[in-house]
Amino acid sequence: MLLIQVTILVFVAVTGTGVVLTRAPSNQVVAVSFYGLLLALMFFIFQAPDVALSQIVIGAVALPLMILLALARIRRDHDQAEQKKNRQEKKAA
Amino acid sequence: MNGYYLVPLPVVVPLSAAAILAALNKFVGRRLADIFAIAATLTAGAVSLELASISRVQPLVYWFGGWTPRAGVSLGISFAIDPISACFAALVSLMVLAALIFSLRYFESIGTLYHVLMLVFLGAMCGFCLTGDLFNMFVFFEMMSASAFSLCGYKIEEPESLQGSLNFAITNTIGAFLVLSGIALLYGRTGALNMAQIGRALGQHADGLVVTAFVFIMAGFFIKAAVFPFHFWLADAHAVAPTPVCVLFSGVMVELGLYAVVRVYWVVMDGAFAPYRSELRAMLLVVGTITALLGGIICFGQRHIKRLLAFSTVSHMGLMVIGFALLKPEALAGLALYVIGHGLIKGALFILAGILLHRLGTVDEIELHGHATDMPISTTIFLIAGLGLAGLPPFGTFLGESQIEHSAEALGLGWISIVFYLAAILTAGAVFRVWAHVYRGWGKVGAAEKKGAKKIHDLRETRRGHPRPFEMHFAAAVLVALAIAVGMIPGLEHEADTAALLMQDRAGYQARVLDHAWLPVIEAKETPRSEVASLARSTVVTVLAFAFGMFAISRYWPKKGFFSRPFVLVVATLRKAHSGHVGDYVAFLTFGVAAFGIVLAILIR
Amino acid sequence: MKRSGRIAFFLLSVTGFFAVYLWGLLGLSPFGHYPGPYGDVINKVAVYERHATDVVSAVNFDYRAFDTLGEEFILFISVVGATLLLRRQKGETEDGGAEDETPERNAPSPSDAARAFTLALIGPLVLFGLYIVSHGQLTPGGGFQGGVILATAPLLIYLAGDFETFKKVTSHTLMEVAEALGAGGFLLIGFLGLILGGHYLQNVLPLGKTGEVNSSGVILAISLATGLEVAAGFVLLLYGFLEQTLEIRLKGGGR
Amino acid sequence: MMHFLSFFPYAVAAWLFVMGLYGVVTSRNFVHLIMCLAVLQSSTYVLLLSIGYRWGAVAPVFAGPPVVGTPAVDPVVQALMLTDIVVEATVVALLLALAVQLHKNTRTLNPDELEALEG
Repeated sequence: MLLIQVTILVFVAVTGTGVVLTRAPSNQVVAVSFYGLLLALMFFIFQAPDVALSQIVIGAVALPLMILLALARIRRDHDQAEQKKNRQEKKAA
Repeated sequence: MNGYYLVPLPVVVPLSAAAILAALNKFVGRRLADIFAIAATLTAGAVSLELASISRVQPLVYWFGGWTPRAGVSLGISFAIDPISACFAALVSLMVLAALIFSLRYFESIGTLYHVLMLVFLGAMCGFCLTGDLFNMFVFFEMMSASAFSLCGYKIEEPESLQGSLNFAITNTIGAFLVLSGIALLYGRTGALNMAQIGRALGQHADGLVVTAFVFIMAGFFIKAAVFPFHFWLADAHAVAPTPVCVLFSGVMVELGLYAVVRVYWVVMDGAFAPYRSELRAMLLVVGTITALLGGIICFGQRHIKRLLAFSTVSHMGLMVIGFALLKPEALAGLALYVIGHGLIKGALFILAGILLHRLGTVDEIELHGHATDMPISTTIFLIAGLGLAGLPPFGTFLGESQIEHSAEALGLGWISIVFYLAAILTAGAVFRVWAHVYRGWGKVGAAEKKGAKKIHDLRETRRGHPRPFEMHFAAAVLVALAIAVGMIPGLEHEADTAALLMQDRAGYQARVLDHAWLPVIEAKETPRSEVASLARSTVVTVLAFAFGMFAISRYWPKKGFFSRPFVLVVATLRKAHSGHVGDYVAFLTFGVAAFGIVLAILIR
Repeated sequence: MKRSGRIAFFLLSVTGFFAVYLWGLLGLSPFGHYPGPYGDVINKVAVYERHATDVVSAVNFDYRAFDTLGEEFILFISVVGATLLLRRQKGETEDGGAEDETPERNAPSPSDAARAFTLALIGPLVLFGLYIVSHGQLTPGGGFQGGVILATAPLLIYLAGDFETFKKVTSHTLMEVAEALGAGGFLLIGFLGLILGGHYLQNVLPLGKTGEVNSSGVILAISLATGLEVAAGFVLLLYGFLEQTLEIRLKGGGR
Repeated sequence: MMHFLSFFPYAVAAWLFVMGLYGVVTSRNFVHLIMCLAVLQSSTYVLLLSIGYRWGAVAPVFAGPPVVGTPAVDPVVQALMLTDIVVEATVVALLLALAVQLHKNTRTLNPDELEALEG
């Protein structure tokens, strides 16, 4: 039991650091969702099943989903701007 | 018990009204929503006033769900009503009322969502004032924040508005986590969340945990209170938020951050910190003085009127921190009066800035030069509000300021008066300058200046038309009138003294909350004060502030040359520090927490 | 500040911050030695007093129900705020994606088998969500967790590619009303306690038999109200973000 | 081992807070920054959870009236954490909404490239 607890804490610390250091949001969202799952696992191990259930539905599902949707919109705006720029450049040429 | 049933109402009535309006969002018209929201706000305010008058005689302790404590262990959540908390709830309701009246023509595109946000904001602030449970305080803090972020970012077409809201939201969210970490530390030590119980369990011992918990909670709430070095978000948020929201931010929300620190200190921490009061006082006085002077200097250097007013709020927050830092009942009484007086005046000033924006489409002082000379009502109210900001008797600000100064002199800290005067000259001077420039057209503005270093553009918040909006002027006039009235109520100072004594009575608070004790309120001693001296000094300071404002627009103001160099340099450096970059803000924030912690650690060891 | 300066300043500050934090943490009792008394008292009395076997739910929905009321209103107001912030900007139109020419983001049309499978999942998911909402007093879970599970059910319809049904099921007005009803229901339960019991949020319902679904008095009622609010709230939140990307699907899928 | 473990979980909490701050300060993208805030918040989960934990204790979910002698972990911190999780979800939602709109207007999410609010 002791070993599992230490292991999960180490994993949480390392993954948390990894989430911060993953600079590209599209990769980071995967890391965040994994991190959410790890936290949920930790809550289970530390005898908090209620919180673990919450964490699974929020941290591992709802949050990453919201972030993904926001990123999709942001990427779309970005692509549109690029296209506009390209078209203008073509016109200019 | 008298009035016991009323206690939850200032929170649940606005929340209920918000839920009803949200459910009927698509089905009710704008006017109906206005009336409904105003009625709910009036109810909350009236109940808060009633609670204040009841708790004058007997402070109320209310247990949600009927979970009274057992053997000194609290199981549920309590509201602890004393005159100061109830009065602040009433002030909150009044400011929300003013904002709602002002915004009768605002936000036409979003239907009742605006009212829902304002009502939840109101309920959250009332709950924040009244609660006696530390975690519950955090919950209301977050509720306040969530509605404030949304209101602040209302103008989604403006990049500045979104960036300002993001800065505001990020810094304040970190503040909330600091507070929560502090609460967790205290819980780990005492196994309690009720403030009275924590205070009792902590006892007389200040070790690393207590210091860190206090520093975290204080820093978290100081972020909300915009105290140096946590104040950066405030100007951004105020510059971009819609005017009625600014009225609430500057008028009450920021002050509530300080209120929370005061409450937590006197109920929870004072036992542990009692031997170190003078060290704590020294640290807080430094923080307050820096905030007051820094805010004042930058305030004077602004031409964007809303930003100018925002930095004036920073400066006045510094003065309020000084009021708290003295850690004396008399100063606390002065602080309470000052908060009320300042909130009313600042609210009125923001409303007047909103009227300018409504009519003329900008709040740039230079661009507006001489453009508002045909607005006699605004002109008058703006001038009176400026006088109030300077602390002229009989405004509430004067009353509070003179009490704080008295208390400082009694402690042998007479230099604090000078900080008050400097802050008043800088902030009120800036307001008088704006008044002379905008409403009177005095002074000359060069064409080069008019262009400005940077284009300040503001989206109009309202539709055009209604050149003389009656209800907007009405809201401002009522606030200013009340600010004067506060200073004229006979015996108010004595009431405030008694209330402050009650707020600082830790043992009494614990006994009332945890042991169902039925203790009478101890009246403060009537202290004869030399009013004449402070009257004279405040008048002189007001005159000086006015003169300074006029000097700034006169042709004698050194725009270039030897004398103005240092000042220009200082202002430029300070303004550069307010970069709008959230990374800077969070770096300063981290620095602030670390500095508080290390300084307290050194002072206490 | 320049970037390098900012980072240097921050690293210096954060070292102090870390030290202060660790100094504070050293004052805690060693890990695994919870000092009490709050949790111990609750653990001792909750089952007897509330007839709830999940003590966390008893704390959440009864002893500290007022916190949960606040929490629900944080969610409530954030949904309102997000709706406000995500409203269409001037000049943004329904076919904002008209200029979008990237073909790869046209929605892939799911195969019939995948659609059938996804839609078949909805029933069990809804049941599971309802179970979690209604058994909060007995087993881990409650209104919040169940509510979020319920909120994901309409998303499955969307994933199955049935956008019209999705729009019908998640009618904005309906969800707004449901959310407000959930939040209002919570408040109403509080008022009932005030009127019948004398304290806001006081339990006025029969406690029932420990271990049965219909037990624990007000806990179940609050859990249900919370479930409604959270489900509707999260649908609105997710829908708000979904709407930001929807035009692409609308156009690309031809639906 | 025991001695090490009696402090380790708390240190993890402090570490996550510091890492979250580091991410926020150095972030070049507001969406990245928002996820760093989530890490910062997870520090409070770890802290609360470790404070309420008790060696060998069971979860505060009983089959019936609790038998004397079987200690359970603290249910109160778990209730607080539930609130904390809701706060996280709502804060992230609001910040993301702001970020999406900011990107529509400015075509950037990098705080270094925004200069609108200087001074």
